[in-house]
Amino acid sequence: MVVSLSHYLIVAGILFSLGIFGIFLNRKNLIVILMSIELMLLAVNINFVAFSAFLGDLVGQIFTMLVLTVAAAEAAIGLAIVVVFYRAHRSIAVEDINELKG
Amino acid sequence: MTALPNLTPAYAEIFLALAGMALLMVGVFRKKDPVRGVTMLAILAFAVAAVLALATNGAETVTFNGLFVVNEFTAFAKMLILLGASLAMLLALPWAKNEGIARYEMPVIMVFAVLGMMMMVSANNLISLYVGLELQSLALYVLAAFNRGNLKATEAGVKYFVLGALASGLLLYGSSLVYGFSGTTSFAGLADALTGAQDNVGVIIGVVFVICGFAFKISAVPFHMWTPDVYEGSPTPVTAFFSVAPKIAALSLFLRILVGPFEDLIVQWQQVLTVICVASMLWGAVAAIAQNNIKRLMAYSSIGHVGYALIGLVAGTQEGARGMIYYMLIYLFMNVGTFAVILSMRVKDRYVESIDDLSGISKTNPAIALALTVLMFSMAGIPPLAGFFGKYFVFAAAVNAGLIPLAVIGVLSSVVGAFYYLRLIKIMYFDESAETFDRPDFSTSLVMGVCAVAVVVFIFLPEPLLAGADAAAAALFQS
Amino acid sequence: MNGFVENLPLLSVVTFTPLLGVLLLLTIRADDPEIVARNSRWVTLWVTLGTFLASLLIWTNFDSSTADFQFVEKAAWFPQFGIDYHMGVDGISMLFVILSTFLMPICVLASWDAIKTRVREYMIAFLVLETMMVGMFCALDMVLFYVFFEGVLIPMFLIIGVWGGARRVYAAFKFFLYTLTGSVLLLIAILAMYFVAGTTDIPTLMATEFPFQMQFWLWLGLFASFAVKVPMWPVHTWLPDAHVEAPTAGSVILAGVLLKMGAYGFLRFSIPMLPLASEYFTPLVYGLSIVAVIYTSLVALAQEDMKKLIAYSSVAHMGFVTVGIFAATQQAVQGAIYQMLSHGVVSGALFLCVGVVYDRLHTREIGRYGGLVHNMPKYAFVFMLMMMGSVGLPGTSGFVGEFLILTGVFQVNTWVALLTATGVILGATYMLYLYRRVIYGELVKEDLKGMLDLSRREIIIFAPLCVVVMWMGVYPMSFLVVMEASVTKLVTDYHAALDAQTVASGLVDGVRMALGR
Amino acid sequence: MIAATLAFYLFAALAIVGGLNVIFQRNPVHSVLWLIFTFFNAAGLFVLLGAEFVAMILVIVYVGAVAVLFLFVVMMLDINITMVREGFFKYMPIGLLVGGILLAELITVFAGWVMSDSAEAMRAAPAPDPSVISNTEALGLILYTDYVYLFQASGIILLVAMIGSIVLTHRTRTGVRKQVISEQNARRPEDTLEIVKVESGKGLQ
Repeated sequence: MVVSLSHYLIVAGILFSLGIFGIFLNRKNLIVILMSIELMLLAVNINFVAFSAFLGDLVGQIFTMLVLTVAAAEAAIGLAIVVVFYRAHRSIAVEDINELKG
Repeated sequence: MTALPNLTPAYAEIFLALAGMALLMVGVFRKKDPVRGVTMLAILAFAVAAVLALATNGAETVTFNGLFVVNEFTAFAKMLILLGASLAMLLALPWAKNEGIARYEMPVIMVFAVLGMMMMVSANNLISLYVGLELQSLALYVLAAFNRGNLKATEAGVKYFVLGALASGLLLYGSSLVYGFSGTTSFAGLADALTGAQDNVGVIIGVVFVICGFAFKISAVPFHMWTPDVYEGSPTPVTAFFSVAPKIAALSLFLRILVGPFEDLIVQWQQVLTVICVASMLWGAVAAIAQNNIKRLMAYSSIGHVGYALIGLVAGTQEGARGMIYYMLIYLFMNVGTFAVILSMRVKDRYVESIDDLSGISKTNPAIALALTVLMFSMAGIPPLAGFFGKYFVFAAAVNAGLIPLAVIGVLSSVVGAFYYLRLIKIMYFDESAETFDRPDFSTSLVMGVCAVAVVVFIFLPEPLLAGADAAAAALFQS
Repeated sequence: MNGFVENLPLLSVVTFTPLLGVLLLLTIRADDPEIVARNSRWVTLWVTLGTFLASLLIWTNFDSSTADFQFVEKAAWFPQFGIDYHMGVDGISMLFVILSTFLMPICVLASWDAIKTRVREYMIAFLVLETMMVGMFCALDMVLFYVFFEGVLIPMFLIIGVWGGARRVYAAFKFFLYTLTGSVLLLIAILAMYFVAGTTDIPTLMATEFPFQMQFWLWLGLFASFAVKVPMWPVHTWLPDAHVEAPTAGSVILAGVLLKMGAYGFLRFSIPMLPLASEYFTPLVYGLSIVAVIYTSLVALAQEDMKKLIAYSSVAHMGFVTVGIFAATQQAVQGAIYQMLSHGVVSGALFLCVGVVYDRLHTREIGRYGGLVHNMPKYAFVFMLMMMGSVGLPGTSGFVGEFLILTGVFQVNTWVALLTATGVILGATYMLYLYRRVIYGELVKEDLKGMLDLSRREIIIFAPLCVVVMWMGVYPMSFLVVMEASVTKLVTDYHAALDAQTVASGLVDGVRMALGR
Repeated sequence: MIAATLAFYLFAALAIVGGLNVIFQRNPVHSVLWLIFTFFNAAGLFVLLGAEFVAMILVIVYVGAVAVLFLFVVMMLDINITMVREGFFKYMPIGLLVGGILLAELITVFAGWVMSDSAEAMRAAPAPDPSVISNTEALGLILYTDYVYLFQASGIILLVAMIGSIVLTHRTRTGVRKQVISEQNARRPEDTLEIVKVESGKGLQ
């Protein structure tokens, strides 16, 4: 029962799938979609750190730090866009997006 | 004490970063009409950056601990990006004034977006790739939602953001797998590590994720869902910007990583890309037929054009790369020109976007009609206009690489595509006129004229335009 | 003088003079649209006349004793892709250049009063069209050829769509998309040839021997494009629509020159470059052509629209041409070329004849006319001459072509010759039927009585056409001698290639037998 | 060793539970709280992997800033909670399909992965030996030297994020009274005061 790289990768895989799942599921709530994206990025970070530890190479952790930074910036922009959207629509449901038809 | 890295190759980027910050300050502290000043200065900054990027042109140079590379290919791609961005910015100026949302932040953010694209193009490591990509993406998210009071624009912003972030997530996840299973993120290292790695499932899955992420960014089918909405919803000059600069950046980078670090996995990625390429060409052609909004139409058109450009990439040869570079160059002019036409579609101080608004303008606005006709025939790939040669070069590469079925599908979908381009011409020339457009602004007309003329005279002097592209493709395959 | 002409890049001059005319037209500045229109007409007329005169220089300086390409110009264009700007004419293509430039001033004159709106744009479209046509016949590089070949679509689409009749939009789209679909397959074939030969230079490709398997596919690619353009049955359906809706001058060019582009393609590419596949597919071409000749002739008999009738007759006549080309004997090929030239003049003139009455009565319905001989004798004469040319009566241009084709084909395949010959009879039937109904009979209808005979402008239009039709009918040698050497080379090379193939396969068979398999 | 293994399973399980709750919670506020929970557990996993610094950053940056930002926006937007769950089950099949297929693929990959030769070589010789130098120090040594380009670039990204957020959300409200000190200081008696001599019996005109 030694914890190997695979274990970490599978945890990350599950979280990543949850993130994608969440994006498809929560069509009515933008905020949760943003959180799902955060989950995906977290999964990526777990991957990087696990590989980094496994390979004995710090590049993975550097990458993780950058992903964290960028994710923070992304969250800020994303929330700003949600706020703007909310002000214009008085709602944050993606399905309200029917001005534009896909 | 570590020595400073060699900054010379990155002068263009450094300059642009500083210029962006300086422009921000100019915008903040200049009281009188900062928008015009900042826009003009930004275009000037692009010009200076172009000169700096060209000055570093020459042999391949790597700096910043192998994170950053310049060669003739990156220089050429940067030229295209800067050119596209400058033209889009010229279009944005009158638009912002007419729409009453003239804000100096827009050119500033565009400068940073272009900086991100240039960093992408010059990335020599998965990390620098990601950082450049995110810099441009974040800036583009803001631009999409820039007209924040507008329902459509905010929706466009939301869609673009959510799907863009999803794409970044996929790309990043793929990068993590590639890193983990090959042990490096540097392109050079990857090229070594992946030699004979055809059975490394982890890396292959990673590459597939990376391809999906890129496919999102270049709006290739089946990752195109955001494109029509974002094109329609975003402010028109921003759409013009979206349709050229980020696409050129992403395609260039796509080309670089696939024929660079992932070269040895060509069998694997070629299959995935063939599917994407065929689907994009066909869907771009078929779905555009039913559109009535010209910006949506252009969205589908751009999906189709990405499909054609990808043919060059699927071929995976130097000839293919050259074809793709040509295609991007020609596409730049066709597309920006068309958006200039869209931006001159103003009736009584209001922008209109319906195709029917074009009816009969060959009588009322013959110059606009002529420009759009030339551009549309070119997009349809009818010789002797430039668009034909773009298609010819990628198809030639495909045939030479033995991908004849792909070329056949390509030409047939271009016939379907011709149908909707012709429809626009039909509406302009064969239908009765509805309304007269307002006189277009000077900069809009300028961009329109330059692009239309470029598309026509391409046939007479292809050499100067293509010499750079040749060197660029050669640089890509040097190593 | 001679030295000057020799140094002049004559083909480029002829090709691009019309484009200079376009620039001239663009500089016309006047507030009154009437003045713009008048100036445009005159400028275009002079430019086209000048081009025609320049093209006559090609003829006078042409050396008909050689089969080589003459007036050759070559310059690098896309050197990276082995594409050159390579121009030149031989005995096959030279006369088509003359035909194009000859018809052009006539078209301008024919549109003089008929076109009232957007005259300048109309003239620009025609000048661009002329550049494309002439360039196409001069091109000695596949890509250059393709550029001109496809480029024709743009002005023609606009001519039909903007200045056409009631169903012009449908006709324009059908014309464009049909031809484009065929052409893109030609493009693929060009690319495949480039792949093998590393160049798109036509003379080089003619010398290249492609393996049969490849010829097979290449031939089909070329065929897709040229068959639509000719047009051959069953892809001819765009033609009647395009003809009916196009303005008169558009129909003239369409019938006179554009249809020849497909047949020219067969002569220039299919036969010399892909001889084995050409031979393999000859029965197919025969079959389609015979169907075209007989079927469309019958369809023509049933037409009530004059333009449609002539359009169908064009399909039938082009059927003769394709049979002649693929019979590949000296007479048949010469006859095919001759028939094309003759058809170019005659069918153009016939469309002009329709245009004359259409301008007066604004209908093309045959039943609306009758007895025109009484008040329009000059018109009746011209119409009769052209009708006879179309039918192929001795003494007119049509006779020489049809006769040569039938003689040539007879040597190769009797049945094909016989079936094709029925087309001559059917052709005589529908043309005479048309002529009788329009020209003869009692002049009963009131509105016909007021119709005036040919005006001076119309006489100027028809005079050269009549002269040419008679000249070609009475003294064909002046044209045949020009193409003689080139056709001989074409036919000999073709048969040599086929023989070589037979010998090779015979050797293989012999070896097989020797090995006891 | 046993303790580490147990800790891994604990953190992993809780992270997944947190992740599930993020997407299934009805109330967005709860989702945010579960997200914070997930991040804490992920930080735990990082510590187990020997990446203390990244773990710390995750807690400080994420929980301290990003998650709180989420919470702030959720509260500010005043969302109708009953409505946001509608249609949740409509998308269940496609969501399950996409997520499920993805997960299955990933797990198959991770069950049978191989490393490239160079990666195996790296494993044999870890670049900075963790017994010699601490994780934080090692990161610091390369972040500002080898990777200074990325450091600067991420600075620009943050700048863009800042400009972007402000551009999008900042509104200058009209009718808001603000104190402008310079104007107050600039007031002179002669600008605002007028001495009027009022003659008696006439009043002010």
